[in-house]
Amino acid sequence: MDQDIFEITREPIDKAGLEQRLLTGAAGAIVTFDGVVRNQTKGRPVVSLQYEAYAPMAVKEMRRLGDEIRERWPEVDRIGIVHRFGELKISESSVVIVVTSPHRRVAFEACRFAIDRLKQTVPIWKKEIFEDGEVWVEGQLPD
Amino acid sequence: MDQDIFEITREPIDKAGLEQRLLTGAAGAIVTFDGVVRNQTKGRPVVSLQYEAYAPMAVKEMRRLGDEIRERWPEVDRIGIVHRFGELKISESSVVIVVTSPHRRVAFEACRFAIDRLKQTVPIWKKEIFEDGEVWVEGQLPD
Amino acid sequence: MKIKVLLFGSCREAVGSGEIDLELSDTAVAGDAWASTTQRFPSLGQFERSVLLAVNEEHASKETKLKDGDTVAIFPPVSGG
Amino acid sequence: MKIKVLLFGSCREAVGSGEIDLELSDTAVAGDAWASTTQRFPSLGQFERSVLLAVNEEHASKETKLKDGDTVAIFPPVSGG
Repeated sequence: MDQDIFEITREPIDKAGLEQRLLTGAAGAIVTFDGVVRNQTKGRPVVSLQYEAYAPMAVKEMRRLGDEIRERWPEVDRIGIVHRFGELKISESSVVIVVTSPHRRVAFEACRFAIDRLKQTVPIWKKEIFEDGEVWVEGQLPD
Repeated sequence: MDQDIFEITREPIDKAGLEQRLLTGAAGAIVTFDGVVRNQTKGRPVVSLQYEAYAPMAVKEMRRLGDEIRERWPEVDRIGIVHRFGELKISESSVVIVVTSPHRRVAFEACRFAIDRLKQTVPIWKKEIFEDGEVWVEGQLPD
Repeated sequence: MKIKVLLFGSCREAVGSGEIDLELSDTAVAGDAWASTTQRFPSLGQFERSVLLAVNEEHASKETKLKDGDTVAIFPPVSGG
Repeated sequence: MKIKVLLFGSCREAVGSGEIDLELSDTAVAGDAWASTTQRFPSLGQFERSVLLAVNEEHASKETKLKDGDTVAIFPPVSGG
């Protein structure tokens, strides 16, 4: 749909603004997933996460993901996916996914599907920065 | 948990503020459900929704719902539930539920459970206002 | 004993008031508050099969025992969200 | 033909550069771009079993045919979110 939103950005994600841009009178439910940087991984304190994106391909893959959602859940009203890259501190948002729908079931299912799928198909990588080192997070091989 | 939030309010819900109040460094996922007033019901244009709450009991039931969530999903970090009452126009939020968790699965499941359960147990009622009439929405009988 | 009755939603509307006071016998249960209110406001009768009760802000059944000063709430199935 | 190779994540780090240019035969496939890059940067060899390829911003396999001016991307399994 023309009014869906798929973006890769270096700036902090404006979650409330994104939800506002997607909201129409047809929506009765807005489900938002916000992935934020956690302060530890397996007990080891995290300083920050460094995200790297293959931006033009990432936006294409997000659009494809949007198409897949609309095919599975035609009732969805609007989809928004924004992924940030660069260095993110604790509690900063790396990705925000918003799905609106007349009813809540579809919005929940589609939003959850979107983040699961994004982690498999959208070309973005992250490195965990610890006080005494750094480690690339191992991705899942696609299905 | 002491820092969970359960509120009934006549004012517009400050969703971003609520999320901010609930966010700790332990969270990796924030799942937010936002119920907004839809512009129609079964094709009939809606003017507004009128919500009425038994406020002190509603807050008690929300706390109980919070306890139930923590029992089922001990991994949950924070829970916030705010329900508004009074007359709400199209696209205004009637209820916002925020669940944060280290990982996303639990946040999705607990958030969805919370809105399903709230609709069964929390003493709030709504009336749909149409251009030419008004109708109390029939609630579900509890399990 | 004295009981305060609160009414909500379509039950409130049928009665035309959100709060009434009742005088009940000392062995009264929540169902007696319901029966007494329905007697005073017959329009409530339509809710006989679906009505829910709460005593002092806790879900209750018609068998729940009352004591002086209790608050009984009468309402239809909830429809928030 | 001339091919542009982009590298991301740990593959980029292993090579020490995010972009290199290759000259390949006219019948080359994406796997040839991978082989040629690995030959130049043996540290890439560690990714042999997990590496993913894209051609012109679309997921591709080692068999995907190339043409002059194509962009091949080389990267490990994605880990965004």
